[in-house]
Amino acid sequence: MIIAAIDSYLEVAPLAWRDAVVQWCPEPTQWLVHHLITIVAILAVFGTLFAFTPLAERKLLGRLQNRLGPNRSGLPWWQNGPKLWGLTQPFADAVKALTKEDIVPAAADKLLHFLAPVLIVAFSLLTFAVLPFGRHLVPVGLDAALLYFFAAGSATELAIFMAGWASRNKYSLLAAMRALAQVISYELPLILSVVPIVLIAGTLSLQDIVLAQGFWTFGFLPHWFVFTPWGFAGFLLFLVSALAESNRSPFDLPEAESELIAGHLTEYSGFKYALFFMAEYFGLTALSGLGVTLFLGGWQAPCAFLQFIPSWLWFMGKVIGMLLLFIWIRGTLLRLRIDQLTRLAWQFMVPLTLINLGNAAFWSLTAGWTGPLQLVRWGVSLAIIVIPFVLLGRRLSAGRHPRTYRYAAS
Amino acid sequence: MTFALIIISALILGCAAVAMALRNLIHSALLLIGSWAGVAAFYLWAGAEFVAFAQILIYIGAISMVVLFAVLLTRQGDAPEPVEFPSLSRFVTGLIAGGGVAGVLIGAILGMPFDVRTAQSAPALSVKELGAQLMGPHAVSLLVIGLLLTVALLGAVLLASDRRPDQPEDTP
Amino acid sequence: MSVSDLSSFTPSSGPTVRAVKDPFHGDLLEVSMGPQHPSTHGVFRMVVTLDGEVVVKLKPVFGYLHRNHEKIAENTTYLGSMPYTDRLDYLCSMTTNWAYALAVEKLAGQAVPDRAQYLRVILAEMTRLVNHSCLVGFLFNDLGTSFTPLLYAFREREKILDLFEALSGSRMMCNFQRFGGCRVDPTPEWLAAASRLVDNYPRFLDEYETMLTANEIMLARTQGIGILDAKLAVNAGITGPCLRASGYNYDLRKVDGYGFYPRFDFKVPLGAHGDTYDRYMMRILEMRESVKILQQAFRDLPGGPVMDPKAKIRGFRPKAGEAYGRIESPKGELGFYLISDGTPNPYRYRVRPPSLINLTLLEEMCLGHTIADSVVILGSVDIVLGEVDR
Amino acid sequence: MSPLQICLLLSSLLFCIGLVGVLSRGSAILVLLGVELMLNAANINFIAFWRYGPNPDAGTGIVFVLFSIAAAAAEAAVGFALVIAVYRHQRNIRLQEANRLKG
Repeated sequence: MIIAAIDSYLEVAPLAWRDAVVQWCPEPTQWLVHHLITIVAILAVFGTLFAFTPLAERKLLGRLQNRLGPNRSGLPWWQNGPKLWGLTQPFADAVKALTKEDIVPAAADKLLHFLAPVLIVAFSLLTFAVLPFGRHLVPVGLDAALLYFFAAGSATELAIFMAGWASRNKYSLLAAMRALAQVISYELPLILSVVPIVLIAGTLSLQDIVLAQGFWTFGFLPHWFVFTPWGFAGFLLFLVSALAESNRSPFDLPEAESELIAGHLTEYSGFKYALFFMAEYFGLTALSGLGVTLFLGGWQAPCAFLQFIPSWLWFMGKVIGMLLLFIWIRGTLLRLRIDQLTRLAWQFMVPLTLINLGNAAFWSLTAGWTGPLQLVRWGVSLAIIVIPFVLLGRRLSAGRHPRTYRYAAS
Repeated sequence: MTFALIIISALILGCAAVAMALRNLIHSALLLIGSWAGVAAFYLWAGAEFVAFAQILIYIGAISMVVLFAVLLTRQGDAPEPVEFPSLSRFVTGLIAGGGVAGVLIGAILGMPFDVRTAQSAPALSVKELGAQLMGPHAVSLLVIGLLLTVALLGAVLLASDRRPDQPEDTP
Repeated sequence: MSVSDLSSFTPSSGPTVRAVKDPFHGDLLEVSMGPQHPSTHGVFRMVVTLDGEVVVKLKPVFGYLHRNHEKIAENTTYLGSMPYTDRLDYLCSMTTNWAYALAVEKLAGQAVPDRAQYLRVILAEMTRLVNHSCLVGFLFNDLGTSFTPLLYAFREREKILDLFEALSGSRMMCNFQRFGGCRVDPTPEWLAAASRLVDNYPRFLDEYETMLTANEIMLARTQGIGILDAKLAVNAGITGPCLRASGYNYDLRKVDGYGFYPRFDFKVPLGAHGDTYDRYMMRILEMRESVKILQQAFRDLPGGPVMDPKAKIRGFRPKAGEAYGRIESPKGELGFYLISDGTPNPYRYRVRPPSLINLTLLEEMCLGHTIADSVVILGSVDIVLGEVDR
Repeated sequence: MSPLQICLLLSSLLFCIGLVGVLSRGSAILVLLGVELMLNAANINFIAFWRYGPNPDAGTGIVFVLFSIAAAAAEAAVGFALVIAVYRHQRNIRLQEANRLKG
């Protein structure tokens, strides 16, 4: 009983606080305050998360690379005080970004050069509006939330193109072309990889999709979509497409620093650069949130008895886990070439996502199979996705293998 | 409500008109994207959420990318269109034709008494109902559209690829 | 393949022919990569002409780091230019020292004690480990990893550089070889530490190869990219791992047998395709062979002095004459050509830098590949701008 | 003026702007963009009549607009592929010069 009471309070605490503040306001402004508080809360929570994600990235990359990462920044008014493991680094970075000179090239298209970072941050923030952060925390409960998410997210590549073209820099222009080619290639598998979810859950509303994953077998085996053959394949396909959509390694071609210096960011400095940086992490967080919502059960606890932890904590925990996964991938993998990138999309990702859609259809048709038939269902579903994966993968890597070498005779 | 509609209309028409008058193709394309976003806002205003998101997804997410890609591939990004006398006469002709059509349409709209529904709130149509509509009475149209899209995609790929039989591709 | 196979070879009329045949001529994009570019390994510039992303013309531009090394050496004593040779290939000062010392010793007819010869082999092979570790690390950076393989390689490099510092007083500018031997004798502790390090080195190589050699993206990015034809490479004077990756067996340690190399049992790995992947694998395999050489050297290291007691340090004036001393440096054939007129300064001092000569076929390797590949190909050629520009 | 009339005015003006663009511009890309504008104008009409028409719950207007958007996507794909093909052929995209069927 006590646990249930704590649960219910923590669960609705954010809403209760918001309602308290709204009650306190005069009648005509209440709807405005109501929405403003939601917006400010999203900005505050994800702004803080954004501040610490690059720090986590640098720390984790440091650990992956036998070094420490940032650990020097302490409190500015305490000269020999504790270093706090570098936790104040984000604030030092923010001050630096704000005080740096903003350089705009003379030949640049000034208006577009200015608009690009503003647009990219705006659009990447818009995507947060529909994510269900908790059992009761849905900023905008749209009927077509999934469609909205992709609609809002699709405009970020436009901003990248604007940045690259407006800079009047050849590297930036090449980056703009790459960004366009990349988004044309990966928008399709990204959307197709989540269509099976829509098929199975029968809804475009993200909250309903989370609710559809909300039961446990024996109290500890969650019914998350990732634990089905088509769901697992869809999750991997989604992960790869999400990496490509958010321009992260190994798909960071528009800003490939060893080839194009910084790509579309070459001519940006100071706070505008920081805005791009911010948008990249916002986009990454939003896509993580979507992945968690669609495949990893959203705010659902993994076991029935762990439900006493508030749902929004589960959501944040899963999002942070996804972010750490993205960082790990960045610290490990090499970058693809642009033609390999598009070939991967069209010859591998798109066919696999379509096959996976058929797989989900099979899964939905065989929902009534129980007992030993359940095993058959799993086997067939696994075969439907694994066999094309192996065949397509073999075709994609045809003729390439590690070599053995001969030695000179003498 | 009407005030919001007027603002949205001004956005759509302003962006479209300036885009059609500009010389720089990239600026034109970007302004048209603004206009398409305005149309999406109009759909939202009218209560057609699904269509609004589809409009953004298709127009801003896909068609605009294709447009910009075409502009860059045909090297029109920096070269303004040259002004020639024939194009000026064409411009006048186009303006007269467009103005005439506009005059006729506006006159007709203003002179016609429309039987307007009194309810001000938008009719609610959930995604599920829309899906039922699509798969029910309009299933054949849906199939035809799917076929059209497939054929169009294949045709576009064939048109845009420059692989001629006598000239082997030399890019890796 | 041997030298006799090359008689039928006629040099091509120049690699830029393909750029002219290009149907899009006039719509090409010229990009100047460098001298301030993150991936040109120093102040180096590639003027790349692109059709889309494909390189149709590439012009290497260098000389930004020119320091007049050869002229300065002609105006200073023989020993006085030894520290300058450190700055040629600043990753491998031990081998540049040795090449110069070898040339002077040939000129003066100077003998070198056994212990010093062994020590030179030890230091040269450790330098090869340093150089090749750096190279594969930087190659992966060019391939787009976020520094992880580079820092793993640097971890091993730092251990060797620490040993160099303990021995010579400097991590990179060692200035260690002298005409007739080496400057100081290593302590038994140093030798034990170095031996331990070498014994542990294969573990690092295994770790590295497990992570990266069979990586699918690595294979896709390097196999079949930047193919260098063996005949063309020989005609252009390419040496070192780049040449051997094309399948041509030419290693000065075997060909000249300078120093005490004939006493060591090691093999020369050869590539078959001459692409970027082969050039990468040559480095890995050579490091494994270097470890073998080092283990034999530590086992057999004789006692005795490290410096010929009869060697003349002050007032060193070799007889009039000329000499060419060359070694297999980690990057290829590093040679010093000296003419003496009997004065304390060389009359003519000339360096044959492998980095510069290996760079000459960069365009040939890059044509038809994308701009991303050109960066990787440059990384696989292994240049140091201090040596290219001198 | 009723909202429906404003919507219709908007759509007719948008249609005419597209028409002027199609008739007066020489660049193939702008002509295609003008056609897209005209399609959008038609879609606005569909939505307006759905919203204020006699039978709003049928949703036929919305379905029509969805089909129209899909057709627009197909048109854009083929149209811009044509533009690129024309550019390959004559090195520019001025429509006055694209008067040969064979080359």
